[in-house]
Amino acid sequence: MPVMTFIEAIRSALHDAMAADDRIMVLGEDVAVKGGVFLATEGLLARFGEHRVIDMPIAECGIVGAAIGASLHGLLPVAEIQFADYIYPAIDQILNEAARFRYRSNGDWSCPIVVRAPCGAGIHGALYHSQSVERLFISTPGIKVVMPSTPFDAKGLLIAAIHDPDPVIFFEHKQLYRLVRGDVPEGIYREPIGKAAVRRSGSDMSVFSYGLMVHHSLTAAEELAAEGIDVEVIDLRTLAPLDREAILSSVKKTGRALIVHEDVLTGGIGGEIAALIAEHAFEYLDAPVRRLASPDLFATPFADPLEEHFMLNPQKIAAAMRDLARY
Amino acid sequence: MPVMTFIEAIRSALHDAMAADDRIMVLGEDVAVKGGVFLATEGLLARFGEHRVIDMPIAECGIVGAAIGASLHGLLPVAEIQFADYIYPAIDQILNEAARFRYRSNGDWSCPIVVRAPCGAGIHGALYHSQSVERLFISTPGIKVVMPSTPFDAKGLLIAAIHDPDPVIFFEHKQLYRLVRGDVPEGIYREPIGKAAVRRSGSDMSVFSYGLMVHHSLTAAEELAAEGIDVEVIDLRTLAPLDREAILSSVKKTGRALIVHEDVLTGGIGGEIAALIAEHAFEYLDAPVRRLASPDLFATPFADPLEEHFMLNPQKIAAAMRDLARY
Amino acid sequence: MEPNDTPPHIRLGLSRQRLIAGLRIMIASRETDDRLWLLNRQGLAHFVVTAAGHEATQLGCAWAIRVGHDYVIPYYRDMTLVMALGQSVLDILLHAMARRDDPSSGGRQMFGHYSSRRLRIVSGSSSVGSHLVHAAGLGLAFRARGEQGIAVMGLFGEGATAEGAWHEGLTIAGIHQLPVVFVCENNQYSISVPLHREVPVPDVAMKAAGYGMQGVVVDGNDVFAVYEAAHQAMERARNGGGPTLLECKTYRLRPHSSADDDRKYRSREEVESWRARDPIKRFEHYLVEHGIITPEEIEALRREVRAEVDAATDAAIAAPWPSVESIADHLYG
Amino acid sequence: MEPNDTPPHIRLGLSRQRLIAGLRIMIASRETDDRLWLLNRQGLAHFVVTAAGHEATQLGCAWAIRVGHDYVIPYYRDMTLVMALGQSVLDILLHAMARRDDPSSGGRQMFGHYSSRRLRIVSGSSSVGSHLVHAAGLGLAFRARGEQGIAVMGLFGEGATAEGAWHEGLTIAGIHQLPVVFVCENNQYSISVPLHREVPVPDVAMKAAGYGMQGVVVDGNDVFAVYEAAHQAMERARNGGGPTLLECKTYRLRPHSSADDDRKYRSREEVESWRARDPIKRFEHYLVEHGIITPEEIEALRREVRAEVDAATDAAIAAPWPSVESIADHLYG
Ligand SMILES: Cc1ncc(C[n+]2csc(CCOP(=O)(O)OP(=O)(O)O)c2C)c(N)n1
Ligand SMILES: Cc1ncc(C[n+]2csc(CCOP(=O)(O)OP(=O)(O)O)c2C)c(N)n1
Ligand SMILES: [Mg+2]
Ligand SMILES: [Mg+2]
Repeated sequence: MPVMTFIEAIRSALHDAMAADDRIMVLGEDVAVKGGVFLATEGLLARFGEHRVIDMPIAECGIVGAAIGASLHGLLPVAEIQFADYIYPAIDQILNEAARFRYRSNGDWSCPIVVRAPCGAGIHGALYHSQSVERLFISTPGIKVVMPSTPFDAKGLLIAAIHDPDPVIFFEHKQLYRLVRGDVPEGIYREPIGKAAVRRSGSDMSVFSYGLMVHHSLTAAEELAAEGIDVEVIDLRTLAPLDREAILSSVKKTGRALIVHEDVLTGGIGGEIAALIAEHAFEYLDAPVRRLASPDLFATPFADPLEEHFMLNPQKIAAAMRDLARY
Repeated sequence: MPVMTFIEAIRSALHDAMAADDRIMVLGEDVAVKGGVFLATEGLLARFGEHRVIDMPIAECGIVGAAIGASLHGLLPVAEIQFADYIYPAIDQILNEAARFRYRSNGDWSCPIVVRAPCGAGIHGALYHSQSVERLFISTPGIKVVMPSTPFDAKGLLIAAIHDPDPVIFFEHKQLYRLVRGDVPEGIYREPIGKAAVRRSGSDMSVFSYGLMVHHSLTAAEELAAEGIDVEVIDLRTLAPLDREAILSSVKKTGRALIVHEDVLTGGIGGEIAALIAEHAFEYLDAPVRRLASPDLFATPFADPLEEHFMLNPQKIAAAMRDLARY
Repeated sequence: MEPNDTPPHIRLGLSRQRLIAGLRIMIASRETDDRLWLLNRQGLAHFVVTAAGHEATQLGCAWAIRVGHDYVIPYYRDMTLVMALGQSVLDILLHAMARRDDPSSGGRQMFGHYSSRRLRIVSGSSSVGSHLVHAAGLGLAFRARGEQGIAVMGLFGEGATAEGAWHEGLTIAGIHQLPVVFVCENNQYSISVPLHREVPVPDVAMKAAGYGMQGVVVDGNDVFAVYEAAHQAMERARNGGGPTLLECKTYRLRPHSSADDDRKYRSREEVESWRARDPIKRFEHYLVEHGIITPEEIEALRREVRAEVDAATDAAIAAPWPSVESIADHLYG
Repeated sequence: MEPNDTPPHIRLGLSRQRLIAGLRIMIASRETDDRLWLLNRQGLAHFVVTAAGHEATQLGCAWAIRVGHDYVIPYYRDMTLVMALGQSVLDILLHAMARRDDPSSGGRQMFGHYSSRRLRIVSGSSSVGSHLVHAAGLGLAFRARGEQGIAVMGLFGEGATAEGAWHEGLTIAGIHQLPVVFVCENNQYSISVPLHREVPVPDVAMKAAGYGMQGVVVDGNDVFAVYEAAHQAMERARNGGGPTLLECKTYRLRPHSSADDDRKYRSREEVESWRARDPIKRFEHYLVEHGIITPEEIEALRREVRAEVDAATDAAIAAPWPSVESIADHLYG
């Protein structure tokens, strides 16, 4: 099996999926001639032509709205928002339109679009090129939110998202693009949307995370293992709908839960997960449910020391794990 | 003290505040000549003129953005979004602009705007005239979110919001407009933003709610009182920043917490509150933290029986209270 | 162009049958509108948004559509249009009364949110202006599939043209010269806000210049003028000639909706002056004058339509509600 | 208008002192730009977005602004502009290196996000097009306060004109005839996307027709043409004559930013052909030709600027970072 970086896996998913199904089209800012600012869509224009790989004007509402329109005619559009920080102008189209087409037409119409958006900090992106915004998308029924952490999942989940009958928002942490490598099958395969994955099995506490933070949590878990604390690390992979089953069964086993995400603490998805646990696994809990998140800022400031201070890392996560284990 | 309906209190706040401070201006769709579709701004045009009371084109991003611009010159604009369902096109201006002006300029600029938005179901508004959307605004630092439940608070909090140095999103439940009446002082007074209010003191469980649901919770609490269960009802009033102190001290007293809101369950503000409690009052809890919310739909369908099924009411709340008391 | 003295219906090749069917739609629309206001006062329809006054604009547009082939993205005021495309009076009343068999939404959407996949009427939200981006996307889809000869018609009020989403839809359609006809039903008010406070130019069609498309203004109360312009624009779109912005100047004869009181912002004289230009009367007059129908036949038609509206009213009132068990159906596929 | 043979600087009343100060700004901007790319390669400035090629457009616009009186809402490419308004080379480098004393954001924003309340330069986000609504709001504020004689200048690339927010800003300004000059720095690409895929019309100024404002096109590499048009537009705005959309046609001489590789989308011939039209060379040539400065004096000026850039570089590198304790300051007032 070839070894790929995360971004190569995304590109591979798009190439393979588009080759296999000519209903798939890609549209976004700089996606065609340039191949995307992160080169996620490189090579697609040459291979699939300008009618299926479309450089769009700077109009996020238009990009997502056009994807919706194309999907109504049976296409499977993959829209790119250049940075998650610029998804706000498309929120009306995502939450008020795409999410509701099927419901509001009583099943007559549907919107099988994918919206890809690179997100996350740690690459000197400052206030407007490093936001985590997934919290804004997990609370509106009708859409699904996916955020892979490995190249294997990136490809398998992206292909699944493209063929999913519902709109899927697909967040890709920019720092993962070139950071992680892994085995990625050639050709088409799908990972299930809505299913979490156990990345490390453990008995002393459950850590729920996704995206870049899964890797930091695993590093921290190894550190804790050396101290005799056995941490289970769950990669949520899909943020909406959450895999409640996986969350609850893990915490029922370990009795302790730590949620780790880069998105803000207050109002972040950690609250929802903690609430689920507090309500449905109350009697199994040996300690309070803990959340570890970036400081309650909307994104990292630019200055290096501030960015470093802002970012979660294995050390901070290990400290939170230790703290919870000690409770 | 005059008795006013909720909508009269809002109108009174705008009249009195504008008369007292000529930096205040009102802008929105149909707010001037018509006086607002709910008549919240009635009489303002005649009294303060078309330069301070402005009928805007249908452009929510433009309305909030213009309010921001005006605030930069020292004005105190109050923008109206005709229905909360149409706030989405303004989200970029609210979350990505207004919330961040002060922070991104290191304190040099600021944005003291208010965005008023009627919200909530129960008036046959269906999918696009009855949404609760507060969940989308509580997670971005830099803005405040207020949602009063009484005429007294509506006026006092709106005046406070207008003079608050930060952007405030001010949600008004449409069903309250003509449903509740109460004493409302004439002239200027302010209720504190960021402070919850105990509407009914009790010892057996804490109910956290806001807006219309406070009234239903109080009705339910009376029902429970007759059954010998003493329920404390807390009106959150401000949803961001949350009054953590009030939440935690109440639940530490009662050992049981039920959160009631009309907004969706999954990803709603109830999750954040439950998480706070689960983390910081864990040892005081005698039962799981419970959330009661509308079904996970984005809004109520139009058909009467579906709307009725959708809405929370005192009976459903009482049932949830009983259930929690029995745990 | 043929000489001016050829009557427009002849010049435009509209058969007697089509004209009379059209008149029937107009009348049915107005009668249904009347009925809805009545049902509203009776508490049987919670919300009415009127089509009264817009009938000629909408019928003229409908005539230019190849039903089930072209896509139509209407807005809440397009009752006449969807009736002309195939929704029956009963369909409309089931929709207004939110019954299970409402073909547009199964009782989920407020009145005025027409939809039918079969008729290629695209489901919309209530958010004005948000649907034109879908029109552009359909155009891109045809191109991606190599399908020619299909056009999209997207309709909206002039107030909607201030929305950012509207601009983005036209921008994309203009850049890619997509087969979309953007129809503005300019009734000179967005609820209470008059034209000069909602649109920065006297003619909405002037906006076309910024989108690389043709702008056309027609008298929206003249069904022939509307049809001619809409037909040309749709044909141009189908033939690869790109998008058009078609402005139909008209007036709504009633308040914005059952929640509105228009006396606050429109003088009665203004309303009356437009009543005198009622597009249905005008069409009837034309048809009688050109010997296509007699006044008596019109009366008969009206009686027939009224009977249909009565029957549909009874049927809709008796029709079942959607079941509460279905409330979460179709959230996900 | 005066006869064509009057040299523009005389016709426009630009003093020798002002011209030379302007040239110094242009040179300082380009030298700072050069230095930033170097610092970027050295890992000392994480991000550069270039102003190279836009200097004449920005200087011409700056000349038309009454500093500290008019409001300016720039975008990330406006380094020359803010330098002409009063930000020093050191200010720029402190900003680029995210130091505590960065006057624009205290090290919080990425390079290119200029701000100064004192200079009435409004803080912006990176979201293109989102700032023009603020310009309209300022105009409404002046009116509400009864203040006359202040204008707002909002600047943006042509790519930004596709955004809905841009449309809404111009719509509001047009409806209320607000004192705003909208300046488009049309460099023919939005990152890699060429004009015909980002804008549906050949001239951005053609969009003005839809907003009830004047559209003006100028050669953005001709500082006099830009100044004349910007000055007229600002004066018209200050005098209650309403908004203008001013398009300055230019070209960026470097990749979009330090994260971009422009070889993928622009031929070297195209870039070279524009290098030959470098606005700084052109301005120097004009000044020499008109006896305002000698080539030797220009060389001296350049040396002086280089020394200033060297000193500022050292000072910025040595300058303190913001403290981590300050990370949450100014979230709330
Ligand atoms: C995005 C959005 N904002 C506000 C509204 C509230 N609203 C409903 S209809 C309307 C006026 C629309 O005017 P116009 O587009 O001219 O259409 P008309 O009703 O006159 O046919 C408004 C403001 C809405 N439906 N959607
Ligand atoms: C809302 C938004 N979408 C996307 C981007 C990413 N982006 C940054 S610059 C740019 C191109 C802007 O082009 P133009 O407006 O022509 O200005 P130029 O850079 O050419 O001066 C894009 C797409 C952004 N900053 N903001
Ligand atoms: Mg209208
Ligand atoms: Mg450009």
